[in-house]
Amino acid sequence: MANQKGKIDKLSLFLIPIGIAVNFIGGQIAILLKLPLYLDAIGTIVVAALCGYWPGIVVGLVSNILNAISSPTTLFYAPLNMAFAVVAVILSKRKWFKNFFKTVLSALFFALIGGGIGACITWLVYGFDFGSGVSAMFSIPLHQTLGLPKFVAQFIAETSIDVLDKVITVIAVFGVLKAIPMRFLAKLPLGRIYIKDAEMYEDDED
Amino acid sequence: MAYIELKDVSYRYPYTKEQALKNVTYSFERGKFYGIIGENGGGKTTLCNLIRGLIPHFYLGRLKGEALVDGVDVRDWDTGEISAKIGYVFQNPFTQISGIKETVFEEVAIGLENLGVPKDEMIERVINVCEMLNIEDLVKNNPNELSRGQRQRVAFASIIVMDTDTLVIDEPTSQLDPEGTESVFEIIRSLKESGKTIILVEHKIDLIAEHCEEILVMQGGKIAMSGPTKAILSDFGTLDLGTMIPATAVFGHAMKEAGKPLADIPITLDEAVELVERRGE
Amino acid sequence: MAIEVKNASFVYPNGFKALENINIVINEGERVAIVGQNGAGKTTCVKMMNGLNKPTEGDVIVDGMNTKDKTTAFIAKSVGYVFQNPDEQIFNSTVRAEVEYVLRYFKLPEKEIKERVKRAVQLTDIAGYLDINPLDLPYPIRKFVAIAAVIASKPKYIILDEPTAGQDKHGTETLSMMISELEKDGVTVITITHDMDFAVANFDRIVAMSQKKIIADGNAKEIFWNEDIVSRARIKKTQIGELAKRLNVPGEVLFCEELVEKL
Amino acid sequence: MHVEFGNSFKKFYKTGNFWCDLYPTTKLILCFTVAMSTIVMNNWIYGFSVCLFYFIFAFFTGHGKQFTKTFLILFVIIGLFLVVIRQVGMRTGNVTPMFEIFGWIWYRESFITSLDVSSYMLGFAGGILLFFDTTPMRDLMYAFEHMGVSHVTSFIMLSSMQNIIDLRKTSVAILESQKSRGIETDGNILVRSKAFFPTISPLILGAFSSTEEKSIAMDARAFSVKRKHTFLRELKPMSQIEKILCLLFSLALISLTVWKIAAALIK
Repeated sequence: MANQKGKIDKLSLFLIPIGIAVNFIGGQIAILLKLPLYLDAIGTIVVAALCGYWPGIVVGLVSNILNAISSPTTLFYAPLNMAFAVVAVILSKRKWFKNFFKTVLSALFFALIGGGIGACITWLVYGFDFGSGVSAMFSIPLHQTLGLPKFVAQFIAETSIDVLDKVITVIAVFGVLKAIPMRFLAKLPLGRIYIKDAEMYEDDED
Repeated sequence: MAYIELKDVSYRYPYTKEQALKNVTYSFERGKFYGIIGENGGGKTTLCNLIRGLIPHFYLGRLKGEALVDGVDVRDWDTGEISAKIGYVFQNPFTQISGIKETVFEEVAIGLENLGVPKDEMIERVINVCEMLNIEDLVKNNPNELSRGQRQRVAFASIIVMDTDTLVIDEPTSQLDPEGTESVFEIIRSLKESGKTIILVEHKIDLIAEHCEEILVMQGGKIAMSGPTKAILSDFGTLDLGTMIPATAVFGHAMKEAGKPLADIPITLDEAVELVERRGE
Repeated sequence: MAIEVKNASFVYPNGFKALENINIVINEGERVAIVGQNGAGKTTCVKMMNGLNKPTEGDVIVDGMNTKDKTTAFIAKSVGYVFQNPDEQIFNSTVRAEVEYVLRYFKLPEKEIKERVKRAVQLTDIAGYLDINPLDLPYPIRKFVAIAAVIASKPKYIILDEPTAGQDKHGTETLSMMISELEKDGVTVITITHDMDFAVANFDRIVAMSQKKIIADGNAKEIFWNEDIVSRARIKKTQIGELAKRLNVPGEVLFCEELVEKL
Repeated sequence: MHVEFGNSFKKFYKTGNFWCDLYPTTKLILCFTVAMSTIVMNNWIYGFSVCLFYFIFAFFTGHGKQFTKTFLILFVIIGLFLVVIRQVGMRTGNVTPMFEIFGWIWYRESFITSLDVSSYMLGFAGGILLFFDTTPMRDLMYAFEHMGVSHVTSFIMLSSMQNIIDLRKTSVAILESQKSRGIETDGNILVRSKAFFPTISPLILGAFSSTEEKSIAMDARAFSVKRKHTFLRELKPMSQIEKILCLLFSLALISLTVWKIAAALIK
């Protein structure tokens, strides 16, 4: 309706910078409330769920580029955010975000992807070994005490850290998608999914 | 000659039941100053959106009837190209700042950059507009750190610099303090002399009374009343349409009822002073 | 019972001094309008009354409790504050959910919630919008939704920040009615406003602020017919007041009926 | 004064620093090739030498303080941390003990590997950091637009950065607003987690709603008119010397890579 294939429609375009900023601010609010979480993917998921693949992917990618200005190694993790966007679009099209329990369940997907791709990237970037940062604190004991292979240890560590983070993330996404005003949804590519009784309005020609 | 012509226009926003405009017919003439007043939800902003070419392209929904801007149907106007014809300023002082420029001077020049105006001409035009709107002192400031009133003046400058022949101004002062409001009033005063077609939506009825030549009162998506400013604002019946009339007009009516009628119903302060003084003679 | 601000000053963490030695007592049942230029310190001052800003010097006592000893959320039960921008507060998907939100947060009984919401909705005249998404409503009505949410939490004092901004005739009338109804419910209303007609018509006590200080505190006539205060606080007389002044009508006229009578 | 300021745009924008006034693309290519070279080399002596060079060079560009601040943080979290972790991670190939800390033996092999890895991580990060410290985003976008990238891309990048600043302010206001409604933001983790939703939601909803107006406002300034744009603020175009420099650095990186791959294959 509002967009042609492969081209980002106007409103989605203006939503991209907001999505990017939300990715940053989510983490900052977490700090403000002293929550030990990242909460840095909310913008990506919401924009992807409403606007589709390209806008979501751009939000993910640019977020990482901007992050790289102060910490360049985050650049390597861009595929992660982009993958979140893709998954969010798929789930959104299947109406997962309209149901609270499915939404909470989706956190598991995001965490698995976060853990899987995250561990792969860490693996590659850090010369086939552990990375630095929080996940290393968990992955090394796993490797040492349980004797798990390094990659598996890294994967498990990254996934479990991610689960709680992503649960909070998707609940926030759910709340936002539920409260987006209709006049706004009407102009977004995937907005129709979230309009209550959309069909009711479609057929009555006046 | 009619510049903007609405013929039996009805419009409904997507996913709504009620029409936001109902059978509106009106002609806006070139070079006149129009005021649009009326209750909230009466269709004032929708009318602006229509004239601005945002309906139906941006808002989608269902448009019926004919709406011509400079002889071309709004459906056929390109949303980009129409911006060179009709300028638009609205209430929110924050969303009208682009957020991508670091000085007010550059901010004001955005429209000209987008239109491909040569640099020397661009600089000259921006300088002129800054002088006209008294924002010379702000040119080096970061537009993202200004007060609301200053932002609103920059928003005006950014549109006026494009030199469109029509300006649609939607509640420019509703989020400003008295000082900011006063500075916007001044801009509107100077615009009046520029000979442009101006369409102003405003709740501050004193401003309307002072500047507008013609008034449209919107109610329930219809033009409930229209005519010369004086006729509309001195009419007590206008109050029933969900809009204020100037305090001086209320005073004029009260005088009449108290058996001390003035020669006319005043709609501005100056007029009121004059009429009361004349009564004493 | 009262809000007492005693010798209070406030300096922002960045070192900016926003208030100097403020003294004011607002008693239960009063209606107070705070007027003055932007930057005079009005908002900083009311934020002190609900504990958002803890005075850097002096004390603020709300019904006997010092705001320094309590969290803002706790004081909010006594002093409700409706921010100027309703969008900084609204996030629920229907007006009803928005108004009920805090009541559910406090886990009040269902019956109580129903009653409170009913009253709040009635006072703000938003009964017709309960099942609509607040963000689908125009700005002035969203403002009423925000007000209703605070009224429903039943504070003893309600602070309104610029309630008339963008309101039409109906909206302004609703506000006037709401304020007098709240008075009947025993709620103290404090408002910050630039709208002098609104202040004169609805508030019997007007506090003028200028440059971080309270410069005058009295009834409308005392404030608006004191040229010194008017110019220092940079406020504008009402149109009728201005007319009376230009016509040299004696007796500090502010209202239409008075003026008609005197001519 | 405003006339003077306006006319200052008639000249190319300059900071007065030799490096900073190079064309953004030049800086990008130079920084990027040097940054990549540390990865290709994978050698701690080379990597750390480059890092040292970054430091000295950053002071030369007048951005030394800024660079040092961020780079030191990276140095701690990537450099030191990685070296320590590697001593735990590597189990095979360790033959030469170096020293012992409380019974924990550090081996020379794993120590060198860890130095190599952290040197290229830092070498890469430092190059990127140096580039962004000395090149404002708007300059980079200016160069991109001249290469034919849409002005929409510039808008997205620049507006995102401003949005981060603006939304941070808004989030503080929202937090205050919700506190004033009675929502607790202090207390145990559950209470604080609960406060997250009433804070983030109005933030996103408000920001989303504002895009509607933003797009209208930008449209009113001919944002979507399809014409060739002009630029008020202009940068000096790439000089011949800059072009040659870029070419040389790129060739050097390519030959280095080829040499490294060849060497690995021969082995």
